[in-house]
Parts: sequence; C-alpha cells; structure tokens
Amino acid sequence: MSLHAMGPVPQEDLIQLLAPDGSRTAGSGFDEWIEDVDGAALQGLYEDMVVVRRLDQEATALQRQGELALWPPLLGQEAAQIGSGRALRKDDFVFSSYRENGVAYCRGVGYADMLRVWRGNAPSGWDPYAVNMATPQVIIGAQTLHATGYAMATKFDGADSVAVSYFGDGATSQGDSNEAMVFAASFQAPVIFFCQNNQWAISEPVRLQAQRDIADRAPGFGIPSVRVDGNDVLACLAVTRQALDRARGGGGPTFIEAVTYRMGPHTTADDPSRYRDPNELEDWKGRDPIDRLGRLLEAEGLLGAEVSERVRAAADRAAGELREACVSMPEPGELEVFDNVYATPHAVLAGQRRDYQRYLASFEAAPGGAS
Amino acid sequence: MSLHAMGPVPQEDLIQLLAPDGSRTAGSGFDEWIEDVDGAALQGLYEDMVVVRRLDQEATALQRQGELALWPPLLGQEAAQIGSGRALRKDDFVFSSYRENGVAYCRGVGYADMLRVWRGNAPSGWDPYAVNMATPQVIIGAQTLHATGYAMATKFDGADSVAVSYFGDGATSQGDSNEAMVFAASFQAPVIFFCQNNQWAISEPVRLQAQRDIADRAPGFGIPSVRVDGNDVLACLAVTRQALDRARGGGGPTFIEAVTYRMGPHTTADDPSRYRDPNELEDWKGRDPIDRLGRLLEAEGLLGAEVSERVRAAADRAAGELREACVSMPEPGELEVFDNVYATPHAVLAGQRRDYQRYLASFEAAPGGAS
Amino acid sequence: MSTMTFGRAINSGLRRAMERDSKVVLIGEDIGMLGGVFRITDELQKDFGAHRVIDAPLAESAILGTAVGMAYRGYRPVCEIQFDGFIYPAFNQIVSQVAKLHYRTRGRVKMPLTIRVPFGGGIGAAEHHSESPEAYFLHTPGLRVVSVSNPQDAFLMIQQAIACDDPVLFFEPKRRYHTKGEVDEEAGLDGYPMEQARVEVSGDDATLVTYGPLVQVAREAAEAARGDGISLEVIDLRSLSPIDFGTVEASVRKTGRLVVAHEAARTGGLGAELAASITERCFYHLEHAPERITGFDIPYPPAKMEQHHLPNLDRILDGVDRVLDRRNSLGGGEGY
Amino acid sequence: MSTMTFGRAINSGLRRAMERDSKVVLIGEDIGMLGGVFRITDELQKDFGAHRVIDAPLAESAILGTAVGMAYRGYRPVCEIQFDGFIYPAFNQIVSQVAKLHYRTRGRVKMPLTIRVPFGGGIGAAEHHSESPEAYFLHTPGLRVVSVSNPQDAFLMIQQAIACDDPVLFFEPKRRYHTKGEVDEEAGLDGYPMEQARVEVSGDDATLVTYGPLVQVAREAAEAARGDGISLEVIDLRSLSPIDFGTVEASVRKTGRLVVAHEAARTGGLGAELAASITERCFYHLEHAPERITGFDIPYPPAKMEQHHLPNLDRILDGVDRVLDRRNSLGGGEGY
Ligand SMILES: Cc1ncc(C[n+]2csc(CCOP(=O)(O)OP(=O)(O)O)c2C)c(N)n1
Ligand SMILES: Cc1ncc(C[n+]2csc(CCOP(=O)(O)OP(=O)(O)O)c2C)c(N)n1
Ligand SMILES: [Mg+2]
Ligand SMILES: [Mg+2]
Repeated sequence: MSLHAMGPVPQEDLIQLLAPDGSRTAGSGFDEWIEDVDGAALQGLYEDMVVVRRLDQEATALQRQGELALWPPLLGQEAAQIGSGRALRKDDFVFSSYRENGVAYCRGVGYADMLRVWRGNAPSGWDPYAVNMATPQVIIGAQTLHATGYAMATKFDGADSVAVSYFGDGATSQGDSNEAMVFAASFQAPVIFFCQNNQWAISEPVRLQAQRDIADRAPGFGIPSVRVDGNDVLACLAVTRQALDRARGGGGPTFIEAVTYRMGPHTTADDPSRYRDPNELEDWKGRDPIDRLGRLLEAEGLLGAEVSERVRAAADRAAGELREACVSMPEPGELEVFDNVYATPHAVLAGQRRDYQRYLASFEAAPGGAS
Repeated sequence: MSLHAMGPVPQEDLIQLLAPDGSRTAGSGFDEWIEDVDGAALQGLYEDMVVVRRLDQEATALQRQGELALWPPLLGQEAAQIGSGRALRKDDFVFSSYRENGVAYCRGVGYADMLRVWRGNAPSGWDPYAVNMATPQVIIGAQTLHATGYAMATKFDGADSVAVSYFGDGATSQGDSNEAMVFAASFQAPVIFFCQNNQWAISEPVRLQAQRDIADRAPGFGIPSVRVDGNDVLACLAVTRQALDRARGGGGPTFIEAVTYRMGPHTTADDPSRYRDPNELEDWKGRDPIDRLGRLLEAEGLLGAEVSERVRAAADRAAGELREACVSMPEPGELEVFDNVYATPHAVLAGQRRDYQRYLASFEAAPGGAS
Repeated sequence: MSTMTFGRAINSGLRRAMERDSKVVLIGEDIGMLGGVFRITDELQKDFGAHRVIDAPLAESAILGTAVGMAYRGYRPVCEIQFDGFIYPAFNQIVSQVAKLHYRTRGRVKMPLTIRVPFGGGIGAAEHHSESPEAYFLHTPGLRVVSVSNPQDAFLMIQQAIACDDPVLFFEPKRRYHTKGEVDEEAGLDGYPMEQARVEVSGDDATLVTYGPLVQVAREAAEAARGDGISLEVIDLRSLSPIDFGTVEASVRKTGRLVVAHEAARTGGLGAELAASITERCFYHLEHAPERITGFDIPYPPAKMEQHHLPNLDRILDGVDRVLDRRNSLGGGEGY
Repeated sequence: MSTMTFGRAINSGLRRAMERDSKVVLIGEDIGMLGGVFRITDELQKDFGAHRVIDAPLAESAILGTAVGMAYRGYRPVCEIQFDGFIYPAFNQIVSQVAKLHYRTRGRVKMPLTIRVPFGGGIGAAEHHSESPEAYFLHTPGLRVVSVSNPQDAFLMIQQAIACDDPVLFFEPKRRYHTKGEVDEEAGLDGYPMEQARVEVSGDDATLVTYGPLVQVAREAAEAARGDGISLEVIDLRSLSPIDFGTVEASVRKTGRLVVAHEAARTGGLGAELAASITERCFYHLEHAPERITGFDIPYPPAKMEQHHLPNLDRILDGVDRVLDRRNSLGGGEGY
C-alpha cells in the first residue's frame, strides 16, 4: 500500500529557451530578458558551468582522499546555479543552503573559503559582506526567512538591491519556508525564492513533499511564480533577471522553481543506489545542462578548438587551485574554539578559556599527562 | 508609508445558500447537500445558534462579574460553528482552538466542562474521548497537525471517520498550519481544515496575514478548497458535508474558509476600539447569522410565537444552567498541581509533592507560619 | 526623576533607543496600533512609523528569522514575543541562528537582536501565559539573558540590551508591569552594566538570590526575616547569562548560606547552576548546602492552583530556615 | 546472546516493539527505503509496510505534531529526528504539546511517544550534527529523558521507552553506533527499569557519573586511574529525567567525591542539576565540591576543533584529580 499519492514529474509548462538538443526554444515569452547575451556571453556561461562542475568533482575527489570531511555535490545543477547567479548584481545578497557552490563561485568566493567549512577547519568559509552572500545554511529552510528580513530592511533603506534565497524541494515542506512567503507577500519584500527542485531530498522523492508542482504553491500566498527548466542556463538567467527587475521596481517577491536533477549523491556520505532507479539518472543525462549549451555553441561555431582548450585550461587551473587551497589550509589553533562566541567580553566563557589554557599547559609542565 | 499591501475583503465568490435578507441564494451548486434539511431541522439550527449566542453572552457576563478569569467570545461566528459542527458524525474528531464553544456545544460538551478552564479551575475542561473533541488549543496552529496525524491514523485503521481542525485567519501564517497541509496532502489524510476567517487576529487585520483569499492557498498544496459565507449556516453545513463525504470516500483533505466576523473583542481582556473602525461592526451586523436564518424562518412561517418562545426558553435555560455550573464548580485541591504530570510514577516529582505536603502541614503545626 | 510604571519605563527606554539609533526597529504581533497586549509599545508606531514598529503576521519563527535578516543588513531589531509560552515556535531560529551566527561567521556578522519576553506567572492567566523559559536560553551559548526587577533597571537595561552587539533575551516580569517606581530618565547607559548583579539588601546570615518577579518577594522576605532577628542579604542577579558569580560568591563567603529562588521548574533551572557554581567557588565557606525554592517540575498550573506552584514569601522563608538549620517544614531546628 | 553493533541492537529492539504491538509506528525523514541516514530502521519498512514505517516530508514540527494526533487515536509513534541539531523546529510541539497533553487533559489522553535522537559529537561532522540538547528536555516537566550507552541497554531501553505511557526522549550516542557488544535478545523488559542508574564500575575514592557516549570514556578513566592507585566508581545514569539520585547518593556517601561529565555545554547542563542535588542530599559527606567536566559554553565547534571541546580521558582524570586534591591543571596537590 502506498500511503501517499505519487507520480512522475511532468515536464510540460517549463520555461525553456534552450532545448536538450541545443536548439533555441521559441515562444517562452522570455527572450527579451537575454537579448544582450551574445556569443562571448554564451561562452562565458559555458566556461562557468564547466569550471564549476570541475571544481565540484575535484572537491568530491578531495573528500574521497580524506582531505575534506564532507562535500555536497552540485553535479547536474550547474545551469540553475550559474544562470541565476550570473543574473545578480554585486549589491544583491544571497542566502543559500549548502549545495550552492556554483552560486558562491559567481559571487567571487575564493577556493579556500569554499572549502574551509567542509574540511572542518572553521565554522564557515567566507566573510558574507565581502561577497554579499551568507555562508551555507544547514538548517533546512531557515535562510528563506533571513532573505525575507534582509529584503524588508533593504526596503526600509530605500535601496533597490534584492535578496535571493536558494533552497531545495525538500525545504518547501518546512514551516519556515512557508512563513517566509507569508512575510514576503505581506511586506512586498524584494526577495526571490529560488527553489532548485532536484527531485530528491536525500532519499525522499519530491512527490512526498509536494502533490502539485512546487511553483504552484506561491501564488496562493500572493507571490507570482515561474517553473523553469533548471538545466537550461539561459532560461534560468532570464527568469531570474525578470524577478530581479520586478523586485527592484517595487513589485515584491517572486518564486522560481528550477526543475533540475541531483546527478550525484546527496553528499559524499550518501549512497543513492539504496533508493533510486539508475534509469532515472540515465534519463536526466540526456538533459545535461553543460552538453546542452555546448551543442548550441557548436551549432553557432562558438566552440572551436581554441575555445574548448581555453575552457579546459580554466577548469584545470581552477581545480588545481582548489586542491592547493585545500591541502595548504592552516590548521586551527587550540584555543580557537573560544573565539567569536560573543562580540563583547563574556566573563564566564573567559574563565573557561583560561582554565582550558592552563589545562593544556599542564601537559607541558608534566609530560606524563595531567593525571 | 504602508509597508504591506492591504485592501478590503472581497465578498464575491463566496458559497452562499442564504442571503443576508433571508432569501435562498441560487446557483451555488451546493443545494444537494442540504436537501434533507426540512423545517424542523432549520428550526433546530436556529435554536442552536440562539442558544450558543446566549451561552456566549452569559459567559461574557460571568467574566465581567469575576466568575471567569477570561472568555473568548464567538459572537458573530455562530453560523460557521453550528453549520460545520452539526455536519459531523459522532465518531469524527474535532481539534479546535479556544473560540469554538459553539462546536463544543454541538459535540455535547457540558457547561461545567466548557467553563472549567476559563474559570482557572483545571488545565482543561472535558474528556476528549467522551465527546470526540480535543480540549481548546491555545498555541496557534498546533492543532492542525494533531488533526492531520489523527486522520492519518484513522486511515491506518481503515475507519471512515474524519478529523476536523478549526483555526483562525491568523493561524494560517504559522508554519505548523502550512506543514499540516503538506502532510495532509502527501498522505491524503481524511482531514478538514476549517478556517474561520473572522477578519482579525487580535488587532491585526486578515490582510496582514494573507494577500490572497485564504482559501486560495490550499490548492497550491494539492488540497481542494472552498470559500463559504461563514454567516450562512446552511452554506457552512453544506460545504462541511461535502468535505466530510470526500474524506470518508478516500478523497483526502479539504480546506474550508468560512468568511465571518468577530463581532466582539478578541477576549474579554481586549479592547477593539483601539484598533478597529466601529463602522465595520455596523456593516457586519447587517449580515448577522442568526437574523438571517430568522428571516428565512419567518418568511416560511416557521418562527411563530410558540417557536420563538420555545427557543427563548431553551436559551434562558441554557444560560441559567451555565451560570449555575460555573458558580457551583468545586475548587481544586491543594495538591492537585502534581496530578497527571506523568501517566506512570515519577520519583523526583513524588518527592516534591511529599515535601510540599509537609510544607503545607507545617502551617497547621505552627499557626504562626513556617518561619 | 519621575514616577512611572514598569511598563511605561520599558516604553520610555524603547523610545530612547529608537531616537538614538535609526537602525532600531521593533517587530512583533499586535505591537503597532494596539501597542502590544500589555501596551509596552504604546504610541511608538504612531511616532516612528510602520517601518520602525512592525506588526508582524502571526508567526514567531518568522519574526525571529526576518529579524536575523535585518541584522545582516545592519539593523538592531527588537522582537516582542507576546507571552513566554509563545517563544517555542521561534526556538529553532533563536538556538541555531541567532545564537550561532556570530560564531559561524567568525565574527563577521553581528546579531544585535533584543528579544523581549513578558514572562512568569501570578496573573491568573490561561495555559502558556505564565511560563519561565529562561533556563533554555542560559544553557544556549551565544545568547545573553537578562531579567529586570524594577522600573529604573527596565528603563536602562532595555537600552543596554539594544545597544549590545550580542543577542539578548530580555525577560520582563509581567506581573510587575503595573508596579510603580522612580526612574531617572537622564541616567546614562554606562553607569551600571547589565552583566552585573546587584546587592539589593545587605545582610550577614544568609544570601538570598533571585531575579525578575521574585526580587520584590525577596525584599519582603528580608523584611520579615529581620523581624525574626535574621539578617538576609538579597541579590538581584539581573544578568542570567552570564551570571555574575563574583557578586554572589562574595556574599556567600560572608554569610556561608545560599538560597536561590525562581518560578521556573526546579530540575535544570538556573538555581541548579547557581548552587553548583557557588559550591565549586566557595565550598569551604558553605555552612549548609544551597537551597532552591522554585516552581515544581510540573507544567504551569491553572490560575486557581498557581499559588501552589509559585515560590512565595513563606516558601522562601522556609528555605531560609533550612539553610540556617532552624525549624522548617522538613525538620531542622537544632542549629543557629 | 549475540554480538551486534549498537545500531543493530536498536534496530532489533524496534522490530520487537513493532511485532509486539501493532500500534507502534515509526515516522521520520529517510527512515523507509533508506533505513535512515544511520540505517537504524534498516529493512523495517520492507517488513512492516509504509504505514508502519513512514517516510515523512521534511518538517520536524509536523513529524511531532502528527505523531501527537496519532497518539490521540491510540498509536505509539516513534519519531526519528535525523540529527540532534534538527530537533529545534519541533521544540514547540514537544514542549507545549507532547509534554503537556497528559496534564492538560487531566490524564485522559496519553502521549506514549518515543523521540529518537542520535546525539553528541566525536564524528567529525558539520554544524548542527553533533549537539547534546538533553538539558532542554530534562528541564521540561512531562517528558522523560533517557540515554543509552551500550547495545544491551539500547535493545531493551528502546522497547521500554516505547512501552512507557509517557513521552520519552531517547538519546542515542551516534559515535557509538558501530560499537559492538553482547545482546541478550531474550531478556525481558521488566528486568532493569529504564529509570534506574547503573553502577558500571565499583570503587571507593570518587564517584564518576555520566551517560551516553562518555560512559565508555569513564570506564577507560577508571581503568587508567586504577593504574594510579585510585579507585573510581563509575555510574551510568541511563535516565536523565527523572535522575536516579538514590544510586548516585549512595555512591557519594561512600566516596565523598563526585565528578560528573557530559558533552553538553556546562552552564545549565545536567551536571549542574546533579551537582546541586547531590550537594543537597549529602552535603556533610562531601569532601570536595562536585566537579563538572563538560563541553564549553560554545556552539559545537568545527570538526578539527571538537577535540578541544569534548571531555576526554585526560580532562576527566584532571577532574578526578581535582576532587581528590591531587595535582591538577588548576593547582591542588596538597591533599590525599
Ligand atoms: C531542519 C533540518 N532537518 C533535517 C536536516 C537533514 N537534511 C539535510 S539535507 C536534507 C534534504 C534536503 O533536501 P532539499 O531541500 O531538496 O535540498 P537538496 O539537498 O536536494 O539540495 C535533510 C533532510 C537538516 N539539515 N535540517
Ligand atoms: C504561538 C502563539 N503565538 C501567539 C499567540 C497569542 N494569540 C492568541 S490568539 C491570537 C490571534 C489569533 O488570531 P486568529 O488565528 O485569527 O484566531 P481568532 O482569535 O481570530 O479566532 C494571538 C496572536 C498564541 N496564542 N500562540
Ligand atoms: Mg532536493
Ligand atoms: Mg481571526
């Protein structure tokens, strides 16, 4: 007996500008949003995706080799992340979950900063204000509220920057994600809810979380939504640009469901063979985001040997730098655990730090150990 | 500057069977659901509403007289509560908030049981299993999940009873209420979400909580919804019966938004003059649920002097019994605070009880006090 | 100096903080036009506008979560939780976000939130309206917790909490909202730091420590004990995290006896921490094990039973008798 | 007797409980086809069906809230929280509903929920995956809290928890899931009540109390101390609410010294309660103030720093040295 109503994910009604075979799809109504995307820009998006995939694979390898404690691969989600990430302005602010390393790349996050937390060296990687992106959020759904509050404050300031929240299909079940829509709608906050529906929340298929398309939920809260082909980088760029434009113009929030697929495991600790049909993966490989743009470039003569080589070299370089940044990262100090718990002095914690310092020193005093 | 988008509540698209002037409204498509409601049944619904209003007024008076600590009046919401409450079967199970004393009346809750908690004599009033209704829930939204879980369990049992959750417009903002819709949809649980949109959550108008009609939210979760005239007892009866029928037949959850009005204060501790326009109340008085059915009865010759007298007498009797039940309620015992914290013996708490008992006894021993 | 109620003192403190810093915004349920169910934010929306005093939709997790987002953008949000028992929907945001973000971002992002919580019992209210949840928060690293016991402190400490770059849970003893007291509205914020406990009454025989609503009861207890020839030292903790152990320690070194009182449940409450820490710090000065006079380990009871749950004058004096080995409800009577 | 891992023992206990009572249902994230991220529910969905082992949508408040509804209808739900740090979204349902419903309904409605929480650190995990939130729950009247330290207890106590008519938080030390031990699968549930603490190692010089993941470390500490001529009595609390103070008290009356260890933050942790209660109960038997060896008052740190947060063998022995007035990191060395 199946307790819940499940079915396949319908692929109709997706906003698509680029078909899996690399041809341009007509009639989406979104062409105007990418009018400026010329050949060089297309090559740039291609390079971004190739580099990001390569970084992701290198990080996965680093985890297998014991250099990282964990890694959450984005394999398959490059178009959703690059398309949306490249639409943003520097002064927009991103609140993501843990899987958005492609977005982090677009924001200019350095490699060491990208890995710090996964190596276990620091509570998080980068300075959010240096790149206008919060560090990864692990508590599912929590960041949707942060983005909404940030957007409310942006409006208080009279600024026209936009907050963008990234989250997964599973996150839509959390109360927080729904409350975020309530607040965003009520305060007409300039926020974008960017849901990467990669079909899975660890072992749970999206049909356990949502009986209707995820994009169908937002309108009931008073938030316009679009359902976009998440493996189509042009469509992701276009819908995000439209949503940003609406938000900047005072039109309030937009919900974007990017329909994509997590081609790898949930994290390097996961074994998807326990719960999913390998045919599904094969099926989605036919819709690979990088191949797709590659076919367009080829058809338009934009992916000659020289370009290919340049892209490959960039990816190699990035991977090399990532690896180097990883293995050369300095180890944290013994007393770093006590840093930054508070912004202002805290007597009780200072006492604990002092005692622990004396404890560590006691080993030096008596080499035989404390006892 | 208004930070949020507000506007008046539109009154179109409401399911209505009885117009404010007492005439029957055609074309709702719901007539079949009240085909069996004959003259006697109409008189019964009328009596229910009059009695419930009278009980509510008596309780309000008891609070003013210091006999109750607090009372949450339902004035104006009689049709929503009686219409839905009378649709239920004995083996259905209600999970309500604090304002559903009309529903409690339908379930057969006794007067002392109705008041116990508001007098401050007990943590709650009645045995949920005696009337198949949970005692009032104060934590906004929490009970929507209880109803959903109960309905899931009903389905495990293969039974065809239905769980009904009552809550307000404000409650729709809580994460819990939204998660309840996720679970209800995913497990196709036989649950009804009955939202009494009484336009206010204490001082906050519904347009702060929801930018679209509340009923518009459920479909996005995969739950059919209806928006009903909550001051029309026949329409409330009809839509609830339809939803019950769907749930019993395995059709899963339904969301009902009953559009009504809280004519009184939020509770006896509230002063609505601080936040709402008195004209609004006047406006809604024209849509009074009892007057409305009264006009139909009069037009059909069903509210002669004898019937009027009978109804008045029933209301008087009920009010008298309520008052008597209130003032004659036994006071709780000194050690009752320790009862029922756990179902099984708990050594630490038993020790605290024993010490407190000795403490109380020490006053008898030494009349001058413990010190 | 002016005489004002406790509630009015907080209102006045909020107004000062908002005047001083345009980044201070208030958010909560019913705090705008209504001025909050206790009227603590009375008139503030009218005077500062709807974007400074924000009526939030009915969702506590979102109130805290959006406040976090505002703090990211440099704001200093003051969140009102309508009653103690309604803070739990926001627990996840408080414990995993508010408390941890400064640590998580290695100091880059500050979380100068103030979370105002009317707390405690004694008002004859319904379920969830009389709780004392402070222990959950003082066990949570990254948070600061304070509780105020008089209008002057209320006026100043709400401003100190808002000015603090760390998140502060600000517990207001709701049953004292109507208590009047003298308030010096010219007093500066630097005068008496909110981390510091205060000796309210000096004494030599035993130390009685409490905070919030019970400070007044403790003063009354000292008064009553004095009539009995017992000299109690009363300490108002004021800060519950960090606790100012130094002040308590100094007192216990003098008196040798400690009684701690709070309304919250006994097991795992602040009293346990205080008793354990003071025992560690001055074991050889203690003449008797510290005594805890607290609420019982029960859900907050209905209005007509709360007198049998709340620590009151007699129960506190009974505890004093115990640490002094005087006759008490559980025996004693040999010593002293 | 069979040898099995800790994780397998829980799995086996769950299976027994489900076989015994058809009202036992499991609900949680990824517990079905995947068998949970720790595989604790491995094969159970296959064997008992999707209505007995329910993969829930990703929402902890709903997992607890729907379990409450199921309990209303006579079920005994076992909720799995995937990791300790993900229990907070459900805190409101646990504290205001699960804990209070029996009281609220004056005993009419039972809440025989079991809430399984893999907890604690030492596995090199990311943020929110290594926390020890037990103190929040032992401060909450209406709940019972237990923690298991070995496969045999895990096998039996999960069944006892499920059979208990009160709600039970069941804390599983995730870093021990792969530890093997002997399990008597024929043992009956009545043999050793889950409320009872157990003396793991007998000794005379000091009492070392802990629970869950640190019981193994405490045993190692006793071993190491023995080499130093110190005889430690090790007690596994097993039940954290209620705490079996009697067993600890008996031990401390004998040894005169108490060390309590846990991974959770120090302030307001279980150690405070134990130290305070034992001081009350046997003040005149104590030779030294009780010592607490705990996690610091910090958010759980990143993997490469957790060694500087978690109590380990050396830190525990240092605490033992302190209560024995032997030389230790903070001084001492005169006594003993
Ligand atoms: C509150 C909370 N509950 C549970 C988890 C454990 N968890 C981590 S990722 C995940 C699945 C998330 O799925 P989805 O939102 O679709 O994002 P994806 O991983 O597919 O990108 C779960 C259950 C968590 N991190 N936070
Ligand atoms: C979690 C929680 N937050 C806040 C409150 C305080 N409160 C009690 S009733 C109420 C308004 C509820 O409005 P609505 O859901 O529309 O129901 P109504 O009172 O109108 O029937 C509020 C904010 C509460 N009881 N629970
Ligand atoms: Mg996903
Ligand atoms: Mg309402």
